[in-house]
Amino acid sequence: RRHVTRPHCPVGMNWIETVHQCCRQCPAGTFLSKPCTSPENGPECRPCPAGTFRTQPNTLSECQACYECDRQAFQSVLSNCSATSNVACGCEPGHFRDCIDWPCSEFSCRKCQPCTGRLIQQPCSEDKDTLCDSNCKPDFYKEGDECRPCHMSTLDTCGEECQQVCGSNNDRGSG
Amino acid sequence: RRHVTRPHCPVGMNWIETVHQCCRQCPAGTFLSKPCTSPENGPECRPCPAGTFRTQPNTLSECQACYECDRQAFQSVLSNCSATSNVACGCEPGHFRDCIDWPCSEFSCRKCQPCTGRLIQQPCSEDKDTLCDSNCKPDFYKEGDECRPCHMSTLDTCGEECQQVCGSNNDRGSG
Amino acid sequence: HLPILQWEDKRGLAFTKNNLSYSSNALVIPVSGDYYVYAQVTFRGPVESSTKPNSVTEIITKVTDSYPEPTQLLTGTKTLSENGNGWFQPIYLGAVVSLEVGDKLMVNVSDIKLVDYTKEHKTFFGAFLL
Amino acid sequence: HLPILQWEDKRGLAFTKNNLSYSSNALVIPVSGDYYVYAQVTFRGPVESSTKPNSVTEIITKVTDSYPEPTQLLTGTKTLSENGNGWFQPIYLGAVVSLEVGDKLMVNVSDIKLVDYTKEHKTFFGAFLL
Amino acid sequence: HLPILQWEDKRGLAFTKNNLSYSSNALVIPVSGDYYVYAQVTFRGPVESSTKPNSVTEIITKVTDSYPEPTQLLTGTKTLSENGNGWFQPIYLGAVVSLEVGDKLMVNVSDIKLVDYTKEHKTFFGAFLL
Repeated sequence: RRHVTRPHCPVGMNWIETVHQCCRQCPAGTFLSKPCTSPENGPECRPCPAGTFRTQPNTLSECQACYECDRQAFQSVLSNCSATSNVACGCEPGHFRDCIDWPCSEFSCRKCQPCTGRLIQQPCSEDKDTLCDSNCKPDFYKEGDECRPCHMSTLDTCGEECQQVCGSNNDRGSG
Repeated sequence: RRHVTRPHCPVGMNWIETVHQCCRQCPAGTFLSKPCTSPENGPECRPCPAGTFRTQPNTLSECQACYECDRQAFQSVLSNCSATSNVACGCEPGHFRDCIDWPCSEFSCRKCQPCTGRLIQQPCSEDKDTLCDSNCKPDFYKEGDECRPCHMSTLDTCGEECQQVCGSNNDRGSG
Repeated sequence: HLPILQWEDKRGLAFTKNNLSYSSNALVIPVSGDYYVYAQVTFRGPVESSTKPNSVTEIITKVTDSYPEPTQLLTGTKTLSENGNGWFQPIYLGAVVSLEVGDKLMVNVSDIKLVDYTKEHKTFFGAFLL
Repeated sequence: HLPILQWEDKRGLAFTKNNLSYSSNALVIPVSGDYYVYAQVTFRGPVESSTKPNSVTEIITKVTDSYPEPTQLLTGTKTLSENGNGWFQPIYLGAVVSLEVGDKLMVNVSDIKLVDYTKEHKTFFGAFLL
Repeated sequence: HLPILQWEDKRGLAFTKNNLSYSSNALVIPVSGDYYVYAQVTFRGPVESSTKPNSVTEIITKVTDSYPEPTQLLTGTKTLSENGNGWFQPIYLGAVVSLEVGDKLMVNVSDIKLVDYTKEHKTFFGAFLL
């Protein structure tokens, strides 16, 4: 077969099929616009056009298109695309990264839960939702899995749980 | 470039690439079977074969295939396909149109809900389910979100709600 | 065997040419070679009689005089997790297969009542010689 | 009509050649013949404003000077059964269609806000002459 | 990087010709040009060890001597809304890409344990020169 194995080029050089010789690589941030005429003289390299990039030295004829951050899905730009690096996306404030796949190249930004009426065990972070304390803050009583403020409770809505927590407050006529 | 812009034809005529001239359009319900030999004499137009249609004058070489109504999914034919119009589908009696997409080109026909034991606020229509009254008809009592007839209730199945509504009837030993 | 779909081969967008012909529910191969064969079936429900299906399957099969049984060339199987009301599920299949003159290509489906046959641009089938 | 997608035709993996050109959101057919036309749209949600959609649709349409209305060539409609959080749904369509010189090919979608435009290898559109 | 699938290239429906060869999990491009590249992976579950996945991904990548990193050419990502019991999810990808002689094409998947490798007509991969 014609091309069983490709001839090896010295480090920093790649085999260019069209000119049948090794050419020096173009630096990161550029692409090969014209192959070298001989291994000694350099190839013609041109900078990646806007919206494209190359992170590594290469002998490719085009640069890779930048990704875009998913603004409609609450993503934010951590760092813009440059000639040598792709865009990096995170989540807008008040949202955390909910990974769809591993290694989290696809993720959706979900709203951090507010922990109303509870103490925050762990604040919302880049990739983890807020961790709320399991029981309610003082002056809050449990209703299902919600914590309600005592002062909002009225005599007839103040069930057993509420009595226990807020009972004494009502006597003192607060709220 | 060879074909930068296509020469403009007078109203009622289209450019025909194969004969390089403008030809009169074939009327709706027909298609172009042979292009005109010169703009003055007409093209040969043939009627759309059964099962196909064209709603507009055209110089196309075939007619569009008619859609079919989805009989297995309770759709009914509102108007048949003709040479100049596609089939129009609706829902069989007792079903309403549940749009899958906008503008409702895809829809499934769902059974209208019966409002057993309730008054009908709004009857089932082409594209809306029956709207049932929220409370039960006289002589019906609420059980979960269903309305049950009093006469079907027995002493032990007649809970609190039922007592309230049907209580007096039971004394009179009706049903 | 699974039910075989029937196809329109002349009207609307449908056509056959280069001797590739359609007869008794099959595309008939006119000359041996490698073909890109493809088909999309849009499944939809619920339908009257059928119980709630938990999956739909589309298979492109080859029937040849040299072997008594059909050969499954391409298969798409999808489980359904749609709840009660209306659902749609398109399955597209396509690949290069080596075929002999006279071979017949057909499309089988798990349940013919679930096939959306109402619009030609939702369910289609074809092949071309490379 | 449904919204029409715009495409990148030069940067990264995108390219046009053999006189197949891209202008005002459409691939323009340079010579009459049979083309294999294909497109994939990756839909994703939830997104800010839009209500919870119950389906997504991708349609490849043809516009021609010979007829005042666009023709739907290929359609993929999928109902969504994803619950609250993040969901992805790719739809691929491809088939052979007969086209005339000057015909324009476009991709329409049910809701443009649901289209994942962030990576060129997830949503793409193309055609080649047989 | 994501796991790379291995393929059968001789037995059954599989074949390579016109110098397009298969070696170390990749299709090797024999001559520069535009190729229609396609692959379908059928994913299925549940499987023993893996936790309940919430998505599956298939990526066709290109490796070239001219660049130290693989390039993602085509990607299909689908979130799973299937409940506990058995599920199937096919993902088909296909498009035209420009390739150079010596380029290598591979298929990566999000989780190799979820790939249905049992039948050759459910999971397949190929390419042809235009």
